[in-house]
Amino acid sequence: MTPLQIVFLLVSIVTIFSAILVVSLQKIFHAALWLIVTLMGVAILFVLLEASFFAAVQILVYIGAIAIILIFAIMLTRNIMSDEEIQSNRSWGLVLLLVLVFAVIFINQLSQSAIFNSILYPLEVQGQDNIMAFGQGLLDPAGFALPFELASLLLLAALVGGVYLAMDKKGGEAK
Amino acid sequence: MIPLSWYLIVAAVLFSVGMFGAISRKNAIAILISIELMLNAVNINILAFWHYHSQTLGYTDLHGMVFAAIVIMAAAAEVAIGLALIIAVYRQRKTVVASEVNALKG
Amino acid sequence: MLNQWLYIGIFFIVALFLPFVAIFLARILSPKKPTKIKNSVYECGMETYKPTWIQFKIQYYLYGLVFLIFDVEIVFLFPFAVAYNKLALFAVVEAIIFILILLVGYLYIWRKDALSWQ
Amino acid sequence: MKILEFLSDPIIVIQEWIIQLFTNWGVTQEWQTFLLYLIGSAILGTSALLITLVLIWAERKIIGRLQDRLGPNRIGPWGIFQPVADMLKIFIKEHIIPDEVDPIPYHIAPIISVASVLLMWAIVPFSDNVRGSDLNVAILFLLGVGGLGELGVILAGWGSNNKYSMLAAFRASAQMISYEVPMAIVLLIVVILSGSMSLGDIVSSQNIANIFLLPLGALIFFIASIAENGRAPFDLAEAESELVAGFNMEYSGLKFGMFYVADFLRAFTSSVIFASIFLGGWRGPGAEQIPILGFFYLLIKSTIIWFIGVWIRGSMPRFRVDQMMAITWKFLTPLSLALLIVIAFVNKLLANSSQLIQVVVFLIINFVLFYIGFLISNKLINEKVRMEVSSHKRVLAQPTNIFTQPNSGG
Repeated sequence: MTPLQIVFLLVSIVTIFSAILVVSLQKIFHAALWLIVTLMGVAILFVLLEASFFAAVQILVYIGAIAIILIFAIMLTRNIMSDEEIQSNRSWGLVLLLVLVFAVIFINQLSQSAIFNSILYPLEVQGQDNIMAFGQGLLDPAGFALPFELASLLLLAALVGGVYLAMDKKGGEAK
Repeated sequence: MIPLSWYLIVAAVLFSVGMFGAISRKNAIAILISIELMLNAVNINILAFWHYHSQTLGYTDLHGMVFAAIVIMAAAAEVAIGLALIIAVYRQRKTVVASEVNALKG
Repeated sequence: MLNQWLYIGIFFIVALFLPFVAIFLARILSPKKPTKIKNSVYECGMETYKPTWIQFKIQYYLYGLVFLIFDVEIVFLFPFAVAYNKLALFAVVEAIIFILILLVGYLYIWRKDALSWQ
Repeated sequence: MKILEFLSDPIIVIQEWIIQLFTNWGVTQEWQTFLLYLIGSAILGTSALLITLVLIWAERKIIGRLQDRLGPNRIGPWGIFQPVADMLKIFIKEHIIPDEVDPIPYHIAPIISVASVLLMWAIVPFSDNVRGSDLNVAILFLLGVGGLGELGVILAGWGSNNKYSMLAAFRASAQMISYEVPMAIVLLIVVILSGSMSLGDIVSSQNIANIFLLPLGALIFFIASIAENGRAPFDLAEAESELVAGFNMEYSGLKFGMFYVADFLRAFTSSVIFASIFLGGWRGPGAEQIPILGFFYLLIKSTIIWFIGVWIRGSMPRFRVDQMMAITWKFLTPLSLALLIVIAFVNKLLANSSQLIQVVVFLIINFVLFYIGFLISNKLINEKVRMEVSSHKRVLAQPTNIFTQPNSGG
C-alpha cells in the first residue's frame, strides 16, 4: 500500500459513507450538509486523478454555488414538509434490493472490461499546460467550439427559465 | 499508483447510492440532491477514463475534459431549473412531495 | 502537482485544527455553570415565538440562481483566459459570443426586475 | 557570508537546514516533504492567527483616531497589550450553549469560518521562492475558499436556532455570493493579462503592476472584497438595528471570538491578495536578489490597502440592503462584464504593439467605461427614486389597519 492508496481508500470510504447519510437522513438540511462532505470527497478524488481544474471547479461550483442554493431552496419550502414525517417511500426496501442487484451487475460488467485492472500513473503533462490545452480545445473551431457555445445557450435557458418560474407573478399567489 | 478499477468501483457505488435516493425519497429537493450524487459519480468515471487515456496517449486528451465540463454545466442548469420548478409548485400547491404533484393524474 | 495539493490538504487540516484546539482549550479553562434561564435562546430579547425555521423570501433564491449560472459561465472561461495568448482573434470573438449569449438572459432578468430587492 | 545569506533569505536557509537535519536522521524523502509541509503550514497558520492580535489593536486605534477618540490606551504603551488582555478574558469566559441549538452545525461553524480565512494564506507568494503552494488553479481556489466562508455563515445561522441569526446568515450569504460574481470576472481579466492561474505566475508577470492596466478592475475588486468580508459600509449582516447582532448572536466565549478573529483576519488577508494581484506582490527594487525585501514590500503594500479599508470603514455610513444588492447586480457586474469583453478584444488587437501604447489604451478604456457606467447608474438611481414614491401599497402599522392591529395591549 502506497500512501496515495491509503489516502484514496480513506477519502472514498468517507465519501460513500456521507453519500449514504445523504440519502437516508430524516432532516433534509442535514442531508444537504452531508452532501457537502460527499462533494468535498469527490473533489479530493479529482485531485488524485490530477484533474486540478475540475477539483477547483467542484469546490467552486458544487460547494460554493449548488449546495448553497439547495440550502436556500430547502429554507424556502421549509414549513410544509416537517422533518418528523417519514422521508422515504413505503417500498424503500424493494428499491434497496433492486439497487443492490443493479450495483452488483454494474460492477460485474465493469470488471469484464479489458482495461479494468490497469494502473494509473502520474501524467506527463503537468501544471498550467493541461488547462491551456483544455482552453485551446474548447475554443478551437475544429474542436469543441460548438458544444461550448451550446452550453452557453443551455445556461441562458436555465437562467431565463429559472427566474421566470421562481419569480412572484402579480396575482399568481395561491391563497 | 492507484488502479483504475478502484475509481470505477467507487463511482459505481456512489451512483447506486444516488439512484437509491432518487427512487426512494419523497421530498423533491432530496430527489434533486440524489441526482447530483449520480452526476458526480459519472464525473469521477469520466475523469478516471480521461486520466487513463491521457497516460496512454502521452498528451492531454480533450474529450474527457470537455465531457466533464458539459456534465457540470448540465448539472448546474438542472439544479437551477429543478429548484425553480419545485418552488413554483410549492407556491401553487404548498407541497414538495413529488408524488403529491398529480394534477395530470386521470 | 500532487505535492502542491498535498500542501493544501495539510494546510486545510492545520487550519481546522488550530481553531479547534483553541476552542477546546477555552472549554477546559472556562467555567461551566449552565442554568435553564442562561441557556434559553436569546433571539431579540423577547421570548421565542413560534419555531425558528420560518420561510424566507424568494429573492434569496433568485440571487442564488443568477449567481450559480454566472459562476458556471465564468469558471469555464478560465481555461480560455489561460490559453488567451495562444488563441487567434476568432477564438476570442467566440468567447465574447459566449458571454453575449448570457448577457441576453441578464438583460431579460433585469427587465423582469428580478435583480432588485423587494 | 553565512550570516548575510541568512539575512537575505532566512526561510530558505532554515528550510535547507531542516532538510539537512532530517537527512542526517535518516528520514525518507516522502516523509521529509510531509514533515516540511506540516511545519510550514503550522508556522504560517499560527503566525496568521497571531497577526490578528496586532490587527485588532491597530484597527481599533485607527478607527478611534478617525472618530476623534483615543482608542485603546490603558494597557501598555498606546494600549498595545489590549488585545492580549481581551484574548485572555475571552479564553476564560463561559461558553453558553443555548438549549435548542443544532449541535453539529453550531460547533463546526466557527472552525470553518476561521479555516476559510487561513486557507487563503496557503497560496500567497511571499517572495520569489518562498510560498506555500504553487497551485496551478490558485485563482479558482481563492474563489472556492470564499464559498467555504459562506458555508460557515449559513451553518452558524442555522445552528443557532434563532430567527434573526438565520435571517442575518441568509442576508450575509446572499451578499457574499452576489459580490463573488464581479470579483470572479475581474480575476478572469487578470488571468487574461498574465496567462496563468497560478498566483506566483501572476505576480512575476507584472512588469507593470496590474493596477495601472486595470484601475477600474482594481476598484471593482476592492469594493467586492470589502463587501465579501462583510465590513462597513457593507456590514448588513451585523446590522444591530435590524438583525440584533448578526448570525453570531447566540455564540459566546471563544466561539464568538473565532468569528471575530476571522472577521479581522479576512480584511487583512484580502488586502494581501489584492496586493499580490494588482500591486505586484513581493516585486520591487532589489527583491529578486534579496528575497527578504520582497516580504517587506508585500507587507507594506498590503498594509496600505488594509489601511484604506479601515479608513472607509471609519467614515462611511451603512448601505441599505436593496442598495447593496443594486450596487453589485446593476453596477459592478455589468461594468466588469463590459470591461472583460473590451479588454479581451483590444488586448488581442494590440498583441504586437509596444507596452506603452498598451498601457495608455487600457487606461483610456478603463476611464471611459467607468464614466459611462457612472452616467448610466446615475440615471438609474434617479428613476429608482421616482418609482419608490409611487410604489405599490404595503401593509402599514396604522391604527386603522386591521391586519396590524394588536389583539391586546402590546
